[in-house]
Amino acid sequence: METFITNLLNGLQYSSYLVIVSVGLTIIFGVMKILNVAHGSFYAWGAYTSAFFIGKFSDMGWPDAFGFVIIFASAIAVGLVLGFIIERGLLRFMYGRDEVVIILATFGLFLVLEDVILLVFGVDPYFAYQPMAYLESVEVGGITRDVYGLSLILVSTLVAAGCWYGLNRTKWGNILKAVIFDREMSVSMGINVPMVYTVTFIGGTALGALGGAYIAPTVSVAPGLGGEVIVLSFAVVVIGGMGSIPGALIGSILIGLLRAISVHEFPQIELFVIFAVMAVVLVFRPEGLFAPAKVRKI
Amino acid sequence: MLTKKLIRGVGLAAVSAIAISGGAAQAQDATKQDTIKIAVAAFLSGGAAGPFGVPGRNGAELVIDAINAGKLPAPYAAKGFGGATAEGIFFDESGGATKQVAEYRNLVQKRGVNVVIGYVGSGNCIALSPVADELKTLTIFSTCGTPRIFEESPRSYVFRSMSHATADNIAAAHYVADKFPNLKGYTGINQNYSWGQDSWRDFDLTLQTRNSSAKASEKLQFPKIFAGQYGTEISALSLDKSELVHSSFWGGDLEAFVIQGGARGLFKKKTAVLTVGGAASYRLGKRMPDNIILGDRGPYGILVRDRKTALNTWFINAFKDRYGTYPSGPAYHYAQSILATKVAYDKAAASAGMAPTQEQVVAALKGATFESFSTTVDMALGNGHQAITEAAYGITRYNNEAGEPALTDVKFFPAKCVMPPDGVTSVDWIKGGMKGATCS
Amino acid sequence: MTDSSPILKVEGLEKTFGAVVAASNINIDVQPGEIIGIIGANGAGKTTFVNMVTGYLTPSAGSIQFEGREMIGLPPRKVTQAGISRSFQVSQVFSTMTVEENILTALAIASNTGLGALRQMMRPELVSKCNDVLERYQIAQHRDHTAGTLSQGVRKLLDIAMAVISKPRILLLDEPTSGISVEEKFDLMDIVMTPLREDNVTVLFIEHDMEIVERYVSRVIAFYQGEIICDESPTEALADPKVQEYVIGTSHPHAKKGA
Amino acid sequence: MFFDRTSSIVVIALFACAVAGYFIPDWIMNQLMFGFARALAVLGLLVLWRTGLISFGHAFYFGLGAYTVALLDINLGVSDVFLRLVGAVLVSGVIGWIVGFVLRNYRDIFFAMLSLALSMVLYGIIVKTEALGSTDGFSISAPTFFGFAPDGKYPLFVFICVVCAICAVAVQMYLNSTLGWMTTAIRDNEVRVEYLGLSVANAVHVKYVLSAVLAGAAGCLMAMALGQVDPDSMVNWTASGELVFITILSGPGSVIAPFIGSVVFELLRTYAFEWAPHAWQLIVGGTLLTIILFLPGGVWSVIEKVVGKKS
Repeated sequence: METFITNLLNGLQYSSYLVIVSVGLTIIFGVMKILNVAHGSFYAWGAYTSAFFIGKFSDMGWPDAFGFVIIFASAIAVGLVLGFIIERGLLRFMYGRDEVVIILATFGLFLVLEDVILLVFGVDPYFAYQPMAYLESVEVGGITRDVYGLSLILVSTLVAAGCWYGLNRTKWGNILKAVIFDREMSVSMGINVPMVYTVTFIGGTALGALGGAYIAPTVSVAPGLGGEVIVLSFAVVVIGGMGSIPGALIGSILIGLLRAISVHEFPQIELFVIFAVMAVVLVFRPEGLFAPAKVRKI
Repeated sequence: MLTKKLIRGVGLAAVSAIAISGGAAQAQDATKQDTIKIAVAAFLSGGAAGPFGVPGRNGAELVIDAINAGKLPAPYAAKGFGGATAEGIFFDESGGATKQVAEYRNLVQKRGVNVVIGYVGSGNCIALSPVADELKTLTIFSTCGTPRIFEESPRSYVFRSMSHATADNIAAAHYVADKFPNLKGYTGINQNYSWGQDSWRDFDLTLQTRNSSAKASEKLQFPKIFAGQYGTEISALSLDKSELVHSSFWGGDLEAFVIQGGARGLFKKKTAVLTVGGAASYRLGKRMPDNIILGDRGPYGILVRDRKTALNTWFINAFKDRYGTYPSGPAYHYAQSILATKVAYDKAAASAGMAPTQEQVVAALKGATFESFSTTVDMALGNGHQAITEAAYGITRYNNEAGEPALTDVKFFPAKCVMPPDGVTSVDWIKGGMKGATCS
Repeated sequence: MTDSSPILKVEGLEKTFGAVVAASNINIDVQPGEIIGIIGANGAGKTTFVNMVTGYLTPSAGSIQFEGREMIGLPPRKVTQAGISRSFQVSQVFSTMTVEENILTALAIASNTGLGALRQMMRPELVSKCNDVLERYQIAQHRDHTAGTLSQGVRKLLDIAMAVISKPRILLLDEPTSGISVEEKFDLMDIVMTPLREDNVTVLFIEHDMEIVERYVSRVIAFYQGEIICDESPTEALADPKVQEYVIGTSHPHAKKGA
Repeated sequence: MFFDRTSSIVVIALFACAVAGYFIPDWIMNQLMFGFARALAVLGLLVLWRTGLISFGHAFYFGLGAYTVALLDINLGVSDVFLRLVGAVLVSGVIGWIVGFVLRNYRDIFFAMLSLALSMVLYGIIVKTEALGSTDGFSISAPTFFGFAPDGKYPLFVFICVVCAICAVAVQMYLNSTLGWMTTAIRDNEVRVEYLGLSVANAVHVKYVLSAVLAGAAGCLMAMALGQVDPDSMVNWTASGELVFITILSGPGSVIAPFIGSVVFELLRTYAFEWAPHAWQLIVGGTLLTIILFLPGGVWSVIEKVVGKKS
């Protein structure tokens, strides 16, 4: 029972981190048809920005709880600045090119952003433990857990719910869905598609950055942070169905639980199991578990 | 028509490539004999850069400069390396073994480096050993710990100026066995490569010989190096019945593990043995929990902060003056490699009476014994290529008055207690009951 | 009607997409050498029928026998190899290649099987055959034009020329004259039909223009909501009240001329 | 003729390199050796790219080839270059053939992603298995030639040049064949190819196995040239990305392009690493972006232009 609860919580916690990152990735793909390798860099930028400012403000004597404000502010700032620059300055020249070529372009972008991080923040790792220390720990299922890690589950639930609400209950959501469903049709309907792209990319970037910003207090924020995340979130998005938000949710939970169980029971297969599932899903349901609606063109 | 043009183009390119390369080769020959180039490999990017790479690099830089200026205390006050001034080339050792092999070839063949020192990653050291021998270049590993390097095959140009991982883990097991005679179970979290695997094996085997009633857990964690997030592993460790957790984590991985484990109360529940914890204790300060059994890959860093020899005092003060922090383990490791280089060049130059050849330098270092900053280094193993030194462990207790990390119960283990005799592999030696070990 | 055994025998053919019935209870016997016009409003199931016969869609029920052999379940290439070929409503050409390369590609596929595929592509015998095809379809002057830049009419011709290269015994043409000006339509049909008649190829073509239908076919099959509502000679068919109401009444406006 | 101009240029140029290798400094020979070895994998990607397929997991075969060499060496003591090459080609070819049954039906992003997933499965297995060397990988003993163990790398360099020349000519012949020509046709219009009576799946399958074999051979040669295999630089997704990068850098124009592109990449990385150790990824990534934006034909298109202008 203890093991079950622990596995469940660990799995959910890991899933939550994946949810935040992959929802951003999947929205960008759904709307813009860009599978963005540089998403890993957004994650890293979010982590660095928040760790840097949490440290700075803490040194200035601000209370630890202020860290939470910084986390969200960093995510939004990274989204606005990086997202805007990259979409307007680079990606818009790529629209209409082969999907796979765009993946490559974002791979190039990933390499560039990795080093820009080094140039901006230096090689020394950052620690931003204050928000985690502020929330302390709690005993669940026989073991101590940090409340901060558990709060991640809450944040990701909010993110998922917010995305669902935004997509299904607002005017913006309808516009977005129209663009996802059929880009040409939505242009003829008078939707300002370039605008939708820019806003989507900023939003997706901010979500990627939020993942990093929220994880930052629990890790040593060091160069190379983004490389691992990117393939994991690719796996999530592919399993769930590229462009599908519920898919990203289910994909994250699946991978999170699988990983938690394998770490506990068969530590040897931990890394392999995630990609094996990804491959199996691609073989039997290439469009993913939750493929978004597609227009058939004969 | 296009064909002819193309053939001509390719031919032109080939000719010009040869011309350029010829020029480069000449430039290489022009390297003067009164300077030597020492390439220093250290992590300059990635999670290991802050805690390992940068202090290591600084330690090497400090000592190279001091030797060039003749500022080191006796017996190393003579200027230069056998009289030659050294130029340090500092480069990044991250990116995987394959990239490092390519980089090493470039350094030696293109940039004409005489000595390569450094390397923290065991994978890099394993990969580079045959290359160093192939290119006949003196290579002194500073920090990497896997015993395999000299145990798998004899090396000609490769040295290591500190004990390998066996010493750390035998000493850790002795320390644990002495402190916790009633230990019932122990588990471990180590990285999934030779360093982590060897460390666990040596610790486990030694503890079995010392205390056969203690049982190793069946669910050992070997997460991928540089994974960064250990939440799941930490709760797996917490749920394990064992009272003690062994870890050979280092660098950013260790710091992440300590922070995440601390938040999850791991160190209140279990006693941890961190074989490479010295650098982290400086960097984490108060966030390094008390009552952790801590090593620093031998008698270095925080473990020897109170040793008042002339060399050690000079090193600590000079390092603090220049870089503003205490020298941690890696700083000592790298400094020791530079010192080994000096010892070898001085000795070879004295007997050759002129600028020594690679072979003369290598012969001089073989089997040498010298006094390093914090301890005595004896190139006793691997046919004179592998150093043995004493080992040390202590228990963390933060010094609130001074506001700095400190250790209690520091215990030193003689070199011959923790390292096997020449010609015996670590595993065989431990399994055979560590015959001939002199521990007091 | 002749008494010889049918070259194509379609029985009880049915296709549903979820709840939508695209074709139901289709029964047709086609005799060798017949030229049949398929008419019907948009969405009546004409293209679905062609797609099923050529292996693009698998029917939900029924059978398609070509020269006595069951075709259902065969992929398009097997259907082509068996002797049924087709053209497309939206011309399927290699739009980045020149016209000549398009024909060469089709010739190469038709002439190579198995290890023959490893022979060199640009062989003299293929090039000379290619010249014949270009002449026959009167597209030689476009030889070096990229197919993507061709006018609608030339592209149609190229599409059909490629479809015929595999020497099919049945050819299905999906709206060969759509998007082509009235003046050009008859020229195009003449170019296409002459060699087919010479080789006694059975042809089924989908057409909206009733003038074309009247001029070229020997038999008309009309579709309405996935079913055959009429299968008669052209004059009878065009006079049929059901055809008048469900096909011609809803078809392209200019097509009414034929009625 | 089947053996056309491009083939003769390849043979002449690689022969010239093999001869020049004797005179040039070791480090340049090394760069050429690494470049040429990797170029074979890029050649494989070029074959796929001609059909519009880009594999984001070709390090799978590169790694299989490299690890075949390592395992043959460590477990069976095989050091002969020919046996190693045959082993690597067989392993990658057979696995490529099996995997091809699935992948031949995939296109675009799905093809890229499934390739990626497969390569990451292999990566996950290697990294977590001590018997496969985990993160460390293995060092590989020096290659021998029919029992001869020559000193230095020059014989291996000549061997690599010969293998590259054979492969490049073979690929050129393949591209000139009917089946190879279908590469372009399939990319252009699959429906048409299928309705002309050719199995698109079979044609793609052949292509896939060919590219797997080339990547396997590349991994084998690279492993011997470096004397080392490890999962992060040979199997991880970044290694696959690197291969695709070189493919884009080279351009799809000719079978010669991968050789030039790979050597350019090798030099670019070496100098970027030397001049800007903290920013070499930035230089490499920036180059990739520049090429995608301004030079879709890759380095080859520049060469074509320069050579073309002279006439």
